[in-house]
This record gives sequence, structure tokens and C-alpha cells, in this order.
Amino acid sequence: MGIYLDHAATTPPDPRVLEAMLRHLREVRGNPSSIHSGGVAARNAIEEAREEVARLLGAEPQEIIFTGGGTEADNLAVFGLARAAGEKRHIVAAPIEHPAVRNAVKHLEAGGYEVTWLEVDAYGVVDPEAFRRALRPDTAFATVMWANNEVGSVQPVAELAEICRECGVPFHTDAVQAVGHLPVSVEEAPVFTLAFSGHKLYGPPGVGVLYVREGVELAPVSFGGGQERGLRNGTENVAGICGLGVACRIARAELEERMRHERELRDRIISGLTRIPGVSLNGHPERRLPNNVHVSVDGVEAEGLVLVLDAQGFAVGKGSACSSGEHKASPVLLAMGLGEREAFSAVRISVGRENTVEEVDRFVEAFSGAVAGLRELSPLRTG
Amino acid sequence: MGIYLDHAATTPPDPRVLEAMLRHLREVRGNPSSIHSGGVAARNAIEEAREEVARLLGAEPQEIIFTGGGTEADNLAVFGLARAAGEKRHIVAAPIEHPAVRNAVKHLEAGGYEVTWLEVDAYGVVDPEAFRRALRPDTAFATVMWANNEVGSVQPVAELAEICRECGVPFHTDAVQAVGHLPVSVEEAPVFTLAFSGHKLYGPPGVGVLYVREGVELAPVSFGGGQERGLRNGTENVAGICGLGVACRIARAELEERMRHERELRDRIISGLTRIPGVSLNGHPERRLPNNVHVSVDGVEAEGLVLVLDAQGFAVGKGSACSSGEHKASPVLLAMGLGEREAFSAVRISVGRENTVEEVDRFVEAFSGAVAGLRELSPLRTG
Amino acid sequence: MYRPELIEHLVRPQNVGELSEPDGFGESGHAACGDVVRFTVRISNGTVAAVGYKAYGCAPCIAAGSAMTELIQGESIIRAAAISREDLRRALGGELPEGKEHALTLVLDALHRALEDYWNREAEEADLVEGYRG
Amino acid sequence: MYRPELIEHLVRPQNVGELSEPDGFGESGHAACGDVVRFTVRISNGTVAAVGYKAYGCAPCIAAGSAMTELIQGESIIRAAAISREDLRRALGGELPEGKEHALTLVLDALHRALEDYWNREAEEADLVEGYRG
Ligand SMILES: Cc1ncc(COP(=O)(O)O)c(C=O)c1O
Ligand SMILES: Cc1ncc(COP(=O)(O)O)c(C=O)c1O
Ligand code: FES
Ligand code: FES
Repeated sequence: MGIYLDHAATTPPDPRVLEAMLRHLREVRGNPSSIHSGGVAARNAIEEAREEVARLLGAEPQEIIFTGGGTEADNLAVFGLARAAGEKRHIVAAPIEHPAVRNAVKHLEAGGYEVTWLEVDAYGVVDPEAFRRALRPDTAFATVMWANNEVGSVQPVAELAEICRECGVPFHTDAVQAVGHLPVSVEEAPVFTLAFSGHKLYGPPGVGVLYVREGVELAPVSFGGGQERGLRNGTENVAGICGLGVACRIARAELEERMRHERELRDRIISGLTRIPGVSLNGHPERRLPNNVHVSVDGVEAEGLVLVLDAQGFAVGKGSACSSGEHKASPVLLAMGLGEREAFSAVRISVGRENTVEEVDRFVEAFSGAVAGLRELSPLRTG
Repeated sequence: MGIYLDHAATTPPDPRVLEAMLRHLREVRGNPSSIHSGGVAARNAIEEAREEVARLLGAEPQEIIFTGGGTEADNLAVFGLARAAGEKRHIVAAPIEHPAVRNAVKHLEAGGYEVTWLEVDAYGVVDPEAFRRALRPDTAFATVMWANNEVGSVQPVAELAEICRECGVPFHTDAVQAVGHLPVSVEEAPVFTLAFSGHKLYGPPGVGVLYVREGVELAPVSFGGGQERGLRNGTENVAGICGLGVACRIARAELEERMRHERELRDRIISGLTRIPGVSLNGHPERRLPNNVHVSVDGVEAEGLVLVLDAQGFAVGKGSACSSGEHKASPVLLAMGLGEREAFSAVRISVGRENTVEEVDRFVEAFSGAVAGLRELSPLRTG
Repeated sequence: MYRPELIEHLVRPQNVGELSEPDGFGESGHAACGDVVRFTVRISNGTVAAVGYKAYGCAPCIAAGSAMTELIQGESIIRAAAISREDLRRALGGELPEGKEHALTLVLDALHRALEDYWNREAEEADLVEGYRG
Repeated sequence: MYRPELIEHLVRPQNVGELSEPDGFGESGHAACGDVVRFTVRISNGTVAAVGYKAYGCAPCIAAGSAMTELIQGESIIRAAAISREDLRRALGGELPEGKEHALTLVLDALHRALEDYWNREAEEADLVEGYRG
């Protein structure tokens, strides 16, 4: 197996997570809605996991809703808050949101909502004062992500949430990239709702969370057996939920060490890559995810670079994982003021628990070689 | 571990399914949207699973949409068909639908759709002629489940779908209880959409399928990265999807043997239980799921019976798994003409692959004893 | 969902049955849920000498009836009548699931009716003896 | 996503570079995607004696350029010019993903321009030799 440097796209599940999942898949027999002891065991396992998740966020267990993924959690927040807001039909959103939020908001916009798309600075960061000015009496909700999945910039979410609380506007944050990688506390950031996804913090795929602050009203967007307080209907993915509980427990216990390790590798990569002429870092130099490196490589298109590195055993990402199949410049990078060509030349390297200093050093060397090779190929530089 | 007779609520995953899931969880590193080889491997694994699923249904791979569960698939069909139907605002539905369909249709009804709730006979079966009469030029879609999750009656879905095709009305069927337990073919039943759920056919929890016939238009109900043709957004649950592929492959290979085995056990239980005075079978005597036994026990409330059996090591279900937490008579049983008391006295026994003749014989004996004990307790019989 | 103490009472209910010629008979039914509990008691020297119960209904209802028979057995009528909702709840291991608390109401009510029945009979007997008619 | 043949051309592109004083020079760019391919060819005795290519763009574009150099190397100009979209596709292992087919167009176009350039120069030279001016 090669060297995996694409943790922002998905993280391999922690072996302890797998073990917990497997235990449930093998041993627990029963639908959590069933009243026999197998059902009760399944129900209890879910409630234990809910406590672990709550603990990681500084929340109460009853504020945790398990969903089928990060996108589902984001969609539930966006549509649930909008529909619960009645006559209010104005939304404030950042242009750098993940498609799970951005496209949901756009769907509302197409349906008649008025949306104020905030500006971001060259680092992709929202200005709290501009944010405050955008809020209106008829604002149904505002949403700004905790940390960006492409360039890794961390937003001043605690401040934004506080502004919203003062103004009485519901505030949602997409914390999919942040939870398990940064301290995320709903005590410190008075958000109304917060979404994250299991497979981004060494948890299982196919399970996510929406934190819903006590007292916040969400209109249901799915219908069925009434699971998760009627907000996420359907038989619970017990094994996945238990795995996520374990992932959250581990994240809480190991967060500091994880961050220290990731920062070390990240900074090593940043300094190695930016030494190559024409390679520049995107996103905020300090206020960024501990595991994220995002660079534009002058004169090289990202796709070829990613594939050449892949052939050498290094897995990195181009653009955003979710739309990387298409040849479209990322709206995030465009919003930050990058040109199309810079956007197409962007590569994302995201480190993880299991990476080593030696691996990232080898990576920097390979990267340098691959860039040189592709530049030699380019008709643009050596006309 | 006791004897599990609640397979209609959820099935324990087949060991071969677990093996496939585990292989992916351990070995595949990459988001299916990523272009490096880990991502490509994940993508390929999904497409292989899609082929297995298609093969089981007699469908084409591109007609298969992976979702986060059966409820999600049902919701997608109901809302997707309704929104794609434009001005048409009439719906035809059976009153015996699972809440995943029933509550979604009720939500539309509350929003202004007109719904014709069909009648069912004493077995819970829809009459095709009445169904035909219910269809109108402004019918957005009609929906009748393949087989009922409580009483096990199988509907004449092929006939209903054919009527819809003649009339040009989209037809959805919830086949969650049928797929993997009965032959289900979209060639023989010209349905527009068909939903099922992994954890009901020895597959993984948290993954479902919506079959969408080529050319059928569905409006999206979730928004994000555009996965699953934009119909189910969010990073795919690769391990779950692969597990489901394996479950479908196994179901196709072993369906006949599975049905033969289940029918034998089912019939043994039916004849054993109905020999007890005051115990009567609900649902259709012949056209029923091979694994389903559903009885009302005169003079006994189901909850106590289920728990007494559980204490003796037998896991069975009361009412419908999805609402069994509440003390409300099942709408399915009421629609079939049962009284409240008969409804509350209903117990569902659903056998599976791993059950043996010896187990079900022991169960019949335990059941008989538990009923006798509870009846002795009852003030209603020996006034 | 239910505590082990409750399950134990459900699976092995105590004092099931109906005393023949009881000193007190009490029955209570809950219209909404259709559950019914019946107590028969024998009183001697002001204490509960024997008790029988029958129940039709949900698990907490059956279990609470059984738990109640154990709580009152051998107690003075006064103390039996004073057994609280909380005592009964505790005997079942604690809190009942939401929406199941009325099982306790039902059982308390049925017992109170049985004790009342005894008092009424006593009063009647006293009347007969004293030949008093108000 | 991409076939191994394509990846191979991407990772080890053949005939990279620019011939000095080429007999033909052709470049093509796709406005929408910004990709550019450039061919330089040396022709001797009516066959492609040498070819150099450069490319900026997506992976199929880079790989198709490389594959094309191998296909035309040593071929007569006529046969080089006749290489089809399908030939090129085949050399890359088959179908390209949806939306990537224009990489083939780009490469074919750039080659045709290089060959045209050669023909034009030849024609010009012939003119010069024959002293003919139309
Ligand atoms: C007939 C039927 N439809 C839909 C569902 C919902 O499936 P899931 O719980 O997997 O979302 C179920 C199972 O609970 C069912 O039995
Ligand atoms: C910031 C952000 N939000 C939302 C999502 C969506 O999560 P999922 O793909 O698990 O649905 C992702 C990941 O793809 C993400 O990075
Ligand atoms: S449900 Fe009413 S007392 Fe049992
Ligand atoms: S994307 Fe246009 S040729 Fe590569």
C-alpha cells in the first residue's frame, strides 16, 4: 500500500473503530426499535455512542442526531432551519461552503429565498463585521463552515455564532473537516446546529451527526418510523453509530497529540513545497486545519500531477473531493480571487495519524520531481 | 445467544457480507470521488456492487441508486416522483404501507396533495380493479408495497404496475421485505421505482437501494457533491455498498433454497401456534412472505408475551418494528378490520436462514407455555 | 427499555390469582389503553393476610401488579394504602419509559378500590351489628 | 477512471520536447478548458523522422500527445495524417471518461496543423525554387 495523504477526502477507519463495529455486526441481533433484549442491546449501544459524541462536542446526548452522513446532516440543518423559520425567507451563507451546504442553499434560492452570499478575503475567510451587516430581521438562518475542506482555512465561527445569538438568528456550521482535528465545542461557539461526518475522523463511512441545540426547532425533512426524534427516519445503522462513538472517544483522548503530529508533518510539507519555484500556499497561513496543505503549482495542471504522484505511490487530492470528477474551477478558489489556471493547478495534501516524517520527506521529493517533469512538458513555459 | 426469530425487523449480516465489508474498511483507502488509485478502487468496488444488485432485480446497473437505507429510498421515490410530476397533485396509496412511505405520503397530503387511500381486504391485500378505478389523469404517482412488513401478505404488484403502465401513471413499490426473500424482478413487474434495504436481506445496516427505471424522472431531494447521479449526495458508504452487493449475489444464488427452508419453518410455526385455542393467523394464508408468521392471541397483550418469550431466549416482534415503542394500534391491522384488542395482541415471528426445525419446535412449546401463563393472569377470561 | 426488576416481575409474577371470598375486591381499567388490574385481599387483624392479583395489559402493568402484592403482603391496611407511586416505581427498578406511568396509576387505583371495598364491607357489617341505619 | 495505457503515457510520456528547426510546427488550444498541445516534426522522404511534443492540460491531453508521437513515428505523412480519433483512443486503452473526448480533438488538431505547416513550407519552397508567384 502506498502513502496516503488524502485524509481530507476520507480517513481510513481506526482499527479500534473497526473492532467495535465488527463486534456489533457479529453479536448484536435486533432492531433498536424492537423490545426484546437484542433490540434493547442495540438501543443501549446507540445511546452510549450518543454520549461519546456529545462529550466530544461539549453537548448533551439528547442534542445529538445520528444521520447517514455529513451531507445528510448539512441538508437537514439547511432545510430544517429554513422550513422552521416560517415567513422568513432570507439566508446568509459563505460562498466557500461545501456543496452539501452550498447546493442546498442554492436550491432554496431557486425556490424564492433571497441569499446574501458573503465575501471572503484572499485566505477564504469571512469578515465578522460584514457578516453582522448581512443579518436582517427576516433572516431565516445563517451558515458558515467551521473549516474549509479545500484550502483548510478556519473561520471565526465562535464569533459569528455569538453575533447570530445576539441578533436572534439561527446559525449552522458545517464542521465536517474540523471535528476530530481541532477543538470543537458548542459551549464556546453558540451555534444552533453543527454537522460532521464519521469517515473524516477515522470513523465509519455512512454515518454522520447533526448537533441540534436544545430548544432549536427543526422541521423534519424525512418521514418514516420516527427514529432520531423524527429527524432521521429509518432503522439506525447501529454498527456505524457505535463505530462513530468510538472514533469520538479516541478523538477526545488523542486530539492534542494528533494535532501536534499533524501540524509537524503539515509544516514540513509546506516548507518543502513552497521552496519549489512557482508553488504557493493557498488558504490562511496560520489559522488552518492542522492536517491541510493546499498549493497552486504554476504551469502544471493538478490532474496530471495527482496521477503522476499516484503512480509513485502517493495519494493526494485535487480540488475538492466531491466534485473532482469534473473539469470546473472550484468556486471556493474563485471566491478567494484565484484565477482559473491557478485553481486548476491546485493540489491538496492532507496528512493523518499514520503518516511519518520520513514519508512526508519522500513525498516532498517526489512532488518536486513530478512538477519538474510536467513543466518540462509544458508548452506554456518554454515557448 | 438465544434464538432469533425477528428477521423482519433486521437480519444479522451474512459472514460473507462482513468479510467483504471488512476487506474494504481495512484495505481500500480513498474517497470514490478521488482520482488516485485508492479512489478508483473504491469507485470500481461500488460499480461492481451495482452490477450485483442490478442482476438480482433483473435491472441495468445504471438504474440502481444507492441510498442510506430503505426509508431514504422510499422517501426519495415518493418526493422525487411527486415533485417531478409538476401540476399533478393526486396520489394513490395503500393504507398498509410502511411509515417510510405512509408518512411521506401523509406529509404531501398535509401540503395539499389529494390522496386516495385504497381499501384492503381482510388479508391486507389491495384489489387491482379498485386500484385501477382510483387512478386519474392528475395522479402524480401510485404506490403499493410488494409485501407487508407486519402481516406478510404479498400484493399483486406485477398486476398493479402493469395497470399503471397502461394508464401512464408512475408506480413505486416498497420491496424492503421482499427482496432477498421472494423472486423480485423489474422485468416481470413494470414498476417505475422500487426500494429495498440492506439489513433486511443479511446485508449491512445503513445502506439501501432505489431502483429507478431508465427514463423515469425523479426530482432530487438532497443536495451536495452530486453522487449517485445527484439523487443521493454525500460520500458513498463504500464498505456498506460492497456488503450489499455480496448480500445480493448470495440472495440470487441461494434464493430458492432459502425460500424452501423458510417456508418449512414458517408452516411448522403456523400449524403449531394455531393449534393453541384463541390464536389466529393474520395476513394471507398462502400469498405471504416465506418467513413471516403473524398471529393474534386472544386475551393476551403482545408486549408481555414478547418479553416473557425473550426471557426464555426467543426474540420475536410485536406489531411493526418501527413503531413498537408506542402504545398505538397498528394502522395496518386496523385497515384489515381487526379490533384494537386483536391488534394489541399481535405477535410477529419471522424466521431466517440460520433457524432450525428443532429451534422452531422449541419455540412453539415456549409460546404455548407463555400464553397459558399470561392468560392465567388475565382478569378478562376468568372473571 | 425496562429494568431487570420489572422484567423479573413480568416473567415470574407473584400472587397471581383471585382469592375466593375475599374481604376486599378492587378493579381498575384504563379506558384509553384497555388495561385492567384486579386485586382481591384478605384482611386479618388489620393487616393484609393474603392478596391475589390479575392483570391484562402492558408489561409495566402486569409487573406493577405483582410488585404491589409483594409490597402489601403482611402490611397494615394503613401502610398498604399509603404505598406511593414512588415506592412502586422503585420496586420496578426506577423510572418507567415515557407514556407508561399510567400503569402505576392503574395498579394504585385498583388496590385502593380493594381496600375501600374492605372498609365499606366493614362499615356495613358494623351497621348490621349495631342495627344502625342512617 | 483512466486505463493503464493512458496512465503509462502520462507517467512516462514519449518524445517530449521541441525539435529545433522543425519541418512542421503545430499548436492547438481549447478555449474552454485552457489546454494546449504542440507538435514539432521533422520529415524526411515523406515520412515522420522525428517528432517532439509538449502539452499543458488534463491527463488525457498529455497522454494522447505522447501516444500520438508513437503512432506517427516513422510513418508516411499520409498515414500520419490519417490517424483517426479511434486509433488514438485505442492507443489509450479505450473510451475516455465523459467530457474528456476533446483531448483527442485537441491532439489531432495540433498534429494536423504541424503537418499542414510542413506542407505549406514545402509549397512555399517549391514556389521559391520554381520562382512561381501566383
Ligand atoms: C416494508 C418496509 N419498508 C421500509 C422499511 C424501512 O427500512 P429502513 O428501516 O432500513 O430504513 C422497512 C423496515 O423497517 C420495511 O419493513
Ligand atoms: C466540509 C465538508 N462538508 C460536508 C461534507 C460531506 O460529507 P459526506 O461526504 O460524508 O456526506 C464534506 C466531505 O465530503 C466536507 O469536507
Ligand atoms: S398501557 Fe396503560 S397501563 Fe399499560
Ligand atoms: S480538459 Fe480539455 S483537453 Fe484536457
